[in-house]
Amino acid sequence: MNVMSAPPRSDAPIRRPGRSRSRAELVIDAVLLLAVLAAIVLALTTHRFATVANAKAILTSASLVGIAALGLTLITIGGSAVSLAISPSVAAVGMIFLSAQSFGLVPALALAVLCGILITGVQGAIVGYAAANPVVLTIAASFAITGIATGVSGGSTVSPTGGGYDRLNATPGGVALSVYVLIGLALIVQWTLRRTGFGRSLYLIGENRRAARAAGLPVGRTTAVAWLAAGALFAVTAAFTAAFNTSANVNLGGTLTFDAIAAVLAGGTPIAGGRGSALRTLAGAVLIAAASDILLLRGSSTGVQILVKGVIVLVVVVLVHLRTEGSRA
Amino acid sequence: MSATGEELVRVDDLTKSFGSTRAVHGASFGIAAGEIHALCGHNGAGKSTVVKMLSGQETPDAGAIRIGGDRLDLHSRQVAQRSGVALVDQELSVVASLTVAENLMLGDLRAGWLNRRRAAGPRLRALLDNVGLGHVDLDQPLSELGIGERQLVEIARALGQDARLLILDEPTATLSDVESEYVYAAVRAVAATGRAILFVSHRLGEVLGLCDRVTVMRDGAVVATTAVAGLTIDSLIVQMLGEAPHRLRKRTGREAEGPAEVLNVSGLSVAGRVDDFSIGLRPGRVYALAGQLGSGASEVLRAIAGLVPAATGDIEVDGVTVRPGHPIAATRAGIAFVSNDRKSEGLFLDKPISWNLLATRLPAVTRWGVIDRQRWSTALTRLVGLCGLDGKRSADSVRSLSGGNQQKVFVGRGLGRSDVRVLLLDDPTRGVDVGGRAAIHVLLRDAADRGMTVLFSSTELEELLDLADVVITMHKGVVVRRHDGDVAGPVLLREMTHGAATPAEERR
Amino acid sequence: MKPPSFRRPEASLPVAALVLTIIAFVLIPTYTDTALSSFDVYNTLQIFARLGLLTLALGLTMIAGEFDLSVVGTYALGGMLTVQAGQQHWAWGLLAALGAGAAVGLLQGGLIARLKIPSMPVTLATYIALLGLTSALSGGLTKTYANVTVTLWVDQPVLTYFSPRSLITLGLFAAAAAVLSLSRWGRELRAIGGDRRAGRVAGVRVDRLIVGTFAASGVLSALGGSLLSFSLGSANPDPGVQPLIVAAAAALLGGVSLAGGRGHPLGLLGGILAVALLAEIVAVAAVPQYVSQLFFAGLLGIIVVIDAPDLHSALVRQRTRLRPSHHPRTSI
Amino acid sequence: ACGGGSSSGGGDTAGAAGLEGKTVNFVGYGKDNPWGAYFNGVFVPKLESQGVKVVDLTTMDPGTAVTNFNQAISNKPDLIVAALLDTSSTVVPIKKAKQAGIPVLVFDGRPDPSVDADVMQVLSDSEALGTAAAQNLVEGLKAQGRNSGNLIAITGTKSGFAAQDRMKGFDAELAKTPEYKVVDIQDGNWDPTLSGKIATQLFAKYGCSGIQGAYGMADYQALPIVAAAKQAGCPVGGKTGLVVTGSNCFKVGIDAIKAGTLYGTATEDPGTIAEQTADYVIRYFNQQNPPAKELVKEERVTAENVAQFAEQCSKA
Ligand SMILES: Nc1ncnc2c1ncn2[C@@H]1O[C@H](COP(=O)(O)OP(=O)(O)OP(=O)(O)O)[C@@H](O)[C@H]1O
Ligand SMILES: Nc1ncnc2c1ncn2[C@@H]1O[C@H](COP(=O)(O)OP(=O)(O)OP(=O)(O)O)[C@@H](O)[C@H]1O
Ligand SMILES: [Mg+2]
Ligand SMILES: [Mg+2]
Repeated sequence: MNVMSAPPRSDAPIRRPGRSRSRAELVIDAVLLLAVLAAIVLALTTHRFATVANAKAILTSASLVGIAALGLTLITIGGSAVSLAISPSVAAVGMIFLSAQSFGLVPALALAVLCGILITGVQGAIVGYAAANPVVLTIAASFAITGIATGVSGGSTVSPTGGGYDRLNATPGGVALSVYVLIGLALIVQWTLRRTGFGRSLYLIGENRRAARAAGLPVGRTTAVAWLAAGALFAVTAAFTAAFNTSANVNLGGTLTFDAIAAVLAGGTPIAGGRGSALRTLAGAVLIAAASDILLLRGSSTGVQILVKGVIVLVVVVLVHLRTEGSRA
Repeated sequence: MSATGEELVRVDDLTKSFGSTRAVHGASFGIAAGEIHALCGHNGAGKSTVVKMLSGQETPDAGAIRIGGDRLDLHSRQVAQRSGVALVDQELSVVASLTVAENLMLGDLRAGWLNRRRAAGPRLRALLDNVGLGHVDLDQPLSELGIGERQLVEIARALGQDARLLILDEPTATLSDVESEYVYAAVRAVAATGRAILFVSHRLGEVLGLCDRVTVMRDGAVVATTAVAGLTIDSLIVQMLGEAPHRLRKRTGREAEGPAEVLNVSGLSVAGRVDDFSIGLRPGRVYALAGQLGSGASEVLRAIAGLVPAATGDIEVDGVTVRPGHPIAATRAGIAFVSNDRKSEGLFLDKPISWNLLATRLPAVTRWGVIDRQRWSTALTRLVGLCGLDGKRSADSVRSLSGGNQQKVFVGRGLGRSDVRVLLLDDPTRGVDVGGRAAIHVLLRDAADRGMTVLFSSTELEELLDLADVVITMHKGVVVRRHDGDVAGPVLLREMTHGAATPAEERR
Repeated sequence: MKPPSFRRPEASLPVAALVLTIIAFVLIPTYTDTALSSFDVYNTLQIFARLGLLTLALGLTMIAGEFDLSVVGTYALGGMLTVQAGQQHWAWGLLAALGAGAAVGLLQGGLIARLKIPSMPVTLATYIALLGLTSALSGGLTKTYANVTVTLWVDQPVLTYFSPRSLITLGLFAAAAAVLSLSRWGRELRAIGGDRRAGRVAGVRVDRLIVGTFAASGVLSALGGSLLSFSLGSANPDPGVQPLIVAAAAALLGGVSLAGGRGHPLGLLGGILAVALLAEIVAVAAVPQYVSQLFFAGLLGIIVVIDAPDLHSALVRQRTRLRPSHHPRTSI
Repeated sequence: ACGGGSSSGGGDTAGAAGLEGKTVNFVGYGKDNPWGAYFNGVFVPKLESQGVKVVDLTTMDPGTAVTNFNQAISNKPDLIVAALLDTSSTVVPIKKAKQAGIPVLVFDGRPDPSVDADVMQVLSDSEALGTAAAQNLVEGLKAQGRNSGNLIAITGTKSGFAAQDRMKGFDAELAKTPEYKVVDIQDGNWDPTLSGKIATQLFAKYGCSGIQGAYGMADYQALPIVAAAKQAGCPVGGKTGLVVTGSNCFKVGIDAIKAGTLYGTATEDPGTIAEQTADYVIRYFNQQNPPAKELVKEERVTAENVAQFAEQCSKA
């Protein structure tokens, strides 16, 4: 779908170099600066915002979305836009994870990751090798996963068949385990993207799939591997979410799909692919969590929190677009 | 007919720059009512930029455009259309997902808001018949038509717009002779009604046969406007090229018989584009495919590189068959390809120079899949040196480079790799300045000296003469002639613009 | 413009989908023990009325080569405004909803056309923001619409099979079909969806058309939300993603191409009617809902795989390989 | 009040033996909801074993529910059994059913007051559930020796009567002991993940010492509160820890009560109400004239009596 093939658009207007451009960039920078200042003032004047407990809370609430968003970052950087099947995948894997608890934590985790890889990897292979439209494909996948999960489970809630899962709720050093895992995974993903041949190919394919094909890069394989890895990360999210909720059903994923997309976009990763980083996604997830937290502490309703999340994403998308276009002229 | 009518279109001192590129400067000429006015010049001379300014797609930096005496500010396509300018763009600009009739009505100002497809039927039918598309149904989707027929539809659309000025930018480049004849007849008929026609073409025969006067451009400036009566193909070539490049090509002294053929292509065909192309290439030599837009030269290179799914024929590298249509198979077999479209099919513009240079070499610079800094910088230093780039800038994005240096990066990606046997380049110096061009030529020559087989396509005489050991001319999808020996520039130009036609078949 | 010929996917796909579902519908008595009644048709049209305008809104932007994820956000906002601003008189609520829809559409269209941003991230952000706004307006509560007369009016049976709500929806489909068939907008919309550069060169006002399409999309989705609120007598701040996904599936079944440039409101009508019929079959035959989900998954999966470009070139490759070449082999 | 009963009895020769030929259209909760899945699994077989034909029109989407309700009216069954996902949107369909002379039985949540008299009802006693939750908290805090304390509540979807009625009972019960104060009420939308997120932020906002008791409206909301508290470093249960209660029991909740992390809950298990609803239908068809409105007896569950309810609560 050409909606996703962002620039370079052949019909882009000729940008004239000179003052007008630098003025535009100046405006962008000014807007950014004001926004940051406003956020700081708002944060500092919010009662109990600047406390260790609150910082921990922000990280904890960012952690589950953050891990899934890391997976989505791989998909987005590789030029496959987004997956709309994150929530159902997480729900299905979470149910599998809890029902496998009788084998012990580690085997259950391994099984969950394997299933996550399988579910998302199949979609990745189709996107990679056949160049299928990822948005529509993942819509189909979300129907399929929910349908199968409902059919198999009969719609009932899965309760853990053993107690091992509770170790995922541990708080070493007073901070939730999922926060450590988030930071660790973010570093691993960042390193993979920056330091491995796979990471380089992923950026190249994401920026220009046609050129990558012409250069003989393994487009299909690299894309499929990115989705596989994303599937594994979704599975980790699923395990933590299921453990936290101590039960899982087909609704376990909740609004995770859109929360993860919002985190990726708020981190400044363009949906067209080829750019972005794991650490920026981490920042995006924390930014959204912090904004929700400020609003909650100031007594705003859930609706206002969601509204602000949307506005943050919109502003970041527009600013990132303007900036990259500006640097291109 | 002759250019005796009063001047209808007047262009004065038109100037346009893109960044540091002066595409057009100080261009002036006029077109009389009823005149067919040709605009000639070799690639990059600025013809299309003039066309874009006349048709409202670009705003001139300076200069004036007058139609019917009024000075016009053509700041958008709609304004230009309302001022009576109809256009056939250099790039095919019809929409494949619409029907023929819808394409004919697209953008037509007189069509109004109401869709009068039924009412317009007879008029549209006549337009199609006019350009030889009598067999095409008005309600057929355009996607069912061939490239030539689509081009004719676009021409028919422009012809039907009742414009004061009709611009055709290389309208016949992708057409057969029969199809072209229809276009000539239709254009003559429009001119006969007292309109002005600007006809851009590389086909000098048709320029002389069809047009009344020719304006020749070179490097963004107008060289001269001359009545065709006083011109021959050869004198026109002289105007286009400056001093006549009559020097014979220097033989490079390499033996015609040498080591065994590296690349062997036989019976390569792409329906509608290339017909039965065969060639054998030896290592250490530079080969050129010479042909204008639509000659099939690019298509041959793309097919060998595995980028044309519909290609048939046999391709062998060192006696091993390469599956057609698989770019990865071609790469494995040792074929590297440099596309003519470096922006969308070549470079990764937002990525650093280093990434671009090493994009195809990732397995060689990684250990266990992890980038090995040592190998990375060794390979990079070697390539940067080989390409003559500034090593200190290798972390900058390719976008920040000039066109010439971008092209060097693109070409350089295929160099310095022991596994590359055949380097294919589609128009490797397109839009590159003189200095950059010379540097790329040196790169290619060095590559051949190191034992690589180089095959490039080009439209430019000087490049063909300077660089190639063997030149194969192509015209309308078939090979005209292979020149292993000495050849004069004008001969090549004649074959490229004319095919194998003997001088007797020409009008002049 | 004639309605497209049946050989083409924008016509054949919806017709095939519609014919299949109609056959399945008519055969209901053979595989269940329920007889068909005229009410089943009425109810099908009610389902159609619930999702029709959403499909039309999404489909129009897809024809133009864009993708408006925010339709469900506008749908929710429209429904909520209808209830909250329309307690005095239904017209005020309707006006508020339509105005908000137009404003949202103009804002998005302007951003997308002027700044040339891809529509996905922009409309996704608006989608989230609109859901938030709707929820903030209502305090997260479902709001009740007290005007029962309107509720009764929009769903009263008309001519056995219809209700004012389904008639309005059908009418808008007819209007969209008429506008796109009878004016130049139809071909221009498909032109900018199919090949934006070519459209621009041919003289189409691309930017205006994009803004207009998004405005239309906003108004239609808001109206869809309004009608639903009138019918339910309440407005739900969070309709979930299901309506979006079903509307997208209906649009694709309606022959709209993922690449843009293809499709017609009549095709969209066929697509959404097929979906509505399917839902009615599920209800009458008491098929579990997850079965219909699997059915949709299969259908969309097939469409998206058939449309995949690299699979396409693989097929072209295969076809050329099989075709014998009869050219003489000459070497030069 | 029994208008429905009298109108339907007429048509058939209602033989007391078996209910062959009776048709029920069942517009209940969909199978993709665990509570609904278990309810349906008890309710439908029980009726079918009596020879009643049950037409399944279940769904979890409020819009579809209205369409299905209308479908049910057109099917002209002997009875429509419905759960109201969205009370206001079912007002009109209920009125239509009344006009068409088709009796309607609503289960679980109560209908809109404007049609209260038009339907038969077998309802969960939501106020009792809220009361039980408040009693659990007060009892737990008193057992810890606390004479005062701050409480938070994370509710189900606020717009529904279920959540509203439970809060009514909860508030009324707490009004008796004003020393225990509710400091924050948030809408958890019956969503465990969202409830956990909100709880995390509330523990940051008030700190461990700022919250002594928490109410998650369903067990699957109470347990994320427990997890959030633990992650924030706040002790749960025991002599001094946070007291958490649910009010809608599930297997995980029973396990947590046994483990001591959850102080208590209340029943509202789908099995009991499914049995009672099916029983009501049978009594209705057998013309035993059941009362127009029946409340299911809800029980308070704590560690003391958990063994007694373990079986009943482990079905969903
Ligand atoms: N949009 C642009 N941005 C930058 N440079 C441009 C642009 N368009 C044209 N140029 C440059 O301006 C010069 C003139 O180009 P133009 O397309 O007018 O040549 P032309 O005579 O039409 O060539 P051809 O025969 O190949 O069509 C070239 O050097 C080209 O690279
Ligand atoms: N849109 C643009 N606006 C301003 N400057 C441009 C633009 N595009 C290219 N340039 C500049 O014009 C110069 C020539 O560009 P370049 O040779 O890449 O264009 P081109 O002739 O169109 O290339 P090609 O012939 O391969 O299409 C470069 O300095 C480049 O930075
Ligand atoms: Mg040109
Ligand atoms: Mg150029």
